[in-house]
Amino acid sequence: MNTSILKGAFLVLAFAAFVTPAWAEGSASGEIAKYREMISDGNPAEFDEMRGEELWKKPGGPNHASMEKCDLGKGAGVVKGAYAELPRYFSDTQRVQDMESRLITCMTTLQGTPEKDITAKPFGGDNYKPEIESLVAYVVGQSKGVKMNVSLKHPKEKEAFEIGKRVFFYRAGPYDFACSTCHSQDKLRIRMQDLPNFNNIKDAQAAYTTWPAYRVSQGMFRSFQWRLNDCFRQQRFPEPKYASDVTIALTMFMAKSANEAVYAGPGLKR
Amino acid sequence: MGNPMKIRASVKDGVTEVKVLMQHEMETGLRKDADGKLVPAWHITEVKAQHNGKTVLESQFGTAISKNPYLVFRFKGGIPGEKVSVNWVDNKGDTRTDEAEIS
Amino acid sequence: MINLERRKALKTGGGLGLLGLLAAVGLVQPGMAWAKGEKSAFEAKTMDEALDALGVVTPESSVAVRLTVPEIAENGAVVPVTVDSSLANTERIHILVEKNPSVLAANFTFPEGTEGFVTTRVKMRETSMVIALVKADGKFYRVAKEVKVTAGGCGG
Amino acid sequence: MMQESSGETNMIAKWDMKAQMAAGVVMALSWIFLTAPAQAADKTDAELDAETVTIVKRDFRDKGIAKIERLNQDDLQALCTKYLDNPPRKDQERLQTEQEKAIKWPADGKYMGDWKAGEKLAQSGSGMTWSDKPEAPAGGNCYNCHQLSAKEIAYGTIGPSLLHFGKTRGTSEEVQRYAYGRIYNAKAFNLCTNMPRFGHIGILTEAQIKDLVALLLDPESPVNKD
Repeated sequence: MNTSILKGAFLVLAFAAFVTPAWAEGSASGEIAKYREMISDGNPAEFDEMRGEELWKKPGGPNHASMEKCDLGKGAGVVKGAYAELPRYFSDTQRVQDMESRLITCMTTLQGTPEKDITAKPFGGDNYKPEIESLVAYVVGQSKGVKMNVSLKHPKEKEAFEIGKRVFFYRAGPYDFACSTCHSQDKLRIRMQDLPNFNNIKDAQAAYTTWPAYRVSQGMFRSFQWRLNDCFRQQRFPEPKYASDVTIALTMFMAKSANEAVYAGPGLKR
Repeated sequence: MGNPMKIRASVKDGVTEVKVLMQHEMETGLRKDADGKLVPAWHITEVKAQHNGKTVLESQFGTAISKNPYLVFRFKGGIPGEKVSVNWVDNKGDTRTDEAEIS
Repeated sequence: MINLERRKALKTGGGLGLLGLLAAVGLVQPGMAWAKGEKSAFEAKTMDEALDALGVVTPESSVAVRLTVPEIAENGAVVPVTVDSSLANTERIHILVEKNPSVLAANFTFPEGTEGFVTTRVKMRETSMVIALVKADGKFYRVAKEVKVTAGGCGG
Repeated sequence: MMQESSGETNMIAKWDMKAQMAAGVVMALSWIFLTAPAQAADKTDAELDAETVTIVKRDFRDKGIAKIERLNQDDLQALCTKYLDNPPRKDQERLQTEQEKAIKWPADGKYMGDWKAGEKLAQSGSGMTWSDKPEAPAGGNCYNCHQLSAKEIAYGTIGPSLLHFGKTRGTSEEVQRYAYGRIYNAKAFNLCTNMPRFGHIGILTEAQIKDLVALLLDPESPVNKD
């Protein structure tokens, strides 16, 4: 907040001679809010949840094993509420894992699926729906209505948070962008789209608890890994590796900020 | 056979409201794929709904209905436990019927 | 009934096309002609063509028909549309998007006992008028509203 | 394109500074400082900084035109990151002067192109992402962050509104040169601004920047209409 306020003031001062802050006028944003309200019913992500539940329970992979013994942090087979506590430290892998990374652990250890088969093409496309995306939909759906409760008790969890925070402010690439370029001031928009300010707890909570989501513009369910991936694309960065530590750290930084808010995903986004 | 629908039907003050979410690509025939080739039109053409064997809605869709079509309609009557069924047909002749209990 | 509607339209000078004419003079079975008429309505590229194909003649406006659409759609792929008619004997609702490549989006027919109400979602290629045509007691009514389709940024 | 950073990335200073500023803003204490532990585990901030750089460089990969070299910060990026966009004045002035000296002014001394081409460019949000083709020219991305014309309602607010830019300031050569320079390299005017360095980095060509100057200043441009 602090710095961004100063920075905002600096920008406004620099241009004060001939401009007024555009967000002072809010009617268009109000109309967008109405639009979102109108499409909030009937979320096609439900189909992804259904498919994910089937995949979870069905024997799969070279081992013909189901995912039902997968430990998402609350014990083997416990799915309910698990997403609201992720990312977290797992002693068996000795690392902090987000949901996608943990699903990979289960798909490789329980089902025997090689990791590269999962991570080679982890996002949906034309007539292509990777299993991991549907599993994500199912697992997050099982935390709907559960309060976010991400812990930083383990030193590795704290470390992930601290690194995630640093990644968030890391300016690089041909456009000199960081995550913070768009997401550290209140009430900003890109074009017509509101940008959540991750330095503002209310914004951070609202954003984090409505992802993953069905994106109507793409007609597809999108995971949080996809959300980060596409942010980095538009940040003009190279591509973050799927479920890599940098993405987990950043997720930890954002997930922690959503604590106490009730998880409401999968969401429905424009 | 197409993918399952989600149907929710609830009765209030003697009127049953039915919300249907269908799974369908609804290709317009005007979109190009990544290789620049036109993706052929593929969309639902007809939707019918029945309650107690009586037709309560008939509808024809063009290509402008959004992917994974959503539909809400209301009819008089309906008692909790009774069934509402919805059927769609697409331009490739594929079809799907699902039903839901009125709550 | 349908036949009659078309005959009436023909008399008042509304363009019907060959099918409509054939139906009107009884050379084509009404049911069959209607089915083909539907198809040509969905193929209509302009409002006039669509109205012709649907057999609509100078629809009136009515306060009893409410069309709910967003003023601004954040994305043209999904634009929610609700048409709510409190006209007695509402038989049909048509939803049209003037600037779409094919203007007719959907037809809804309501048997006795079904309310003249429908919600659905349509695709819009660009900013355009969205039109609801309601047929009640054999007469057509029209309500239209503009929906602005905006260019997107990254989006949450 | 990017230079390897020569400055070390010690973020202690950065967070200390942020904390000081927070103390000065009575009602605006950031939640970060209320909830975050001062240190992670046994690691010092310097160690965490170093680890962050290691992880960032390890966990990204080339895709399309977006190569991992893009993650190497140049001096400006490193400084702005380190001080959360509020660097010490001395460093700021030094780097700002460097950026200003590097501005390549048009050889023909003309700053204004075609506002119609400029408007098209302003509307386009493409360019330099891994999904953009190398041969495709970049867009100006202007509407992503700025209001420009009264007609376009889908504009961003990350940057200030530029509506009536020319109407307010006129079209003197001084104003033209200022607008050209600001688009060419906004960092020559405000070191840690969010605005990309369109000319300096080679995102836009000289001709494209001239078109954007015309969009801002030409009396016929939608920017200067109501």
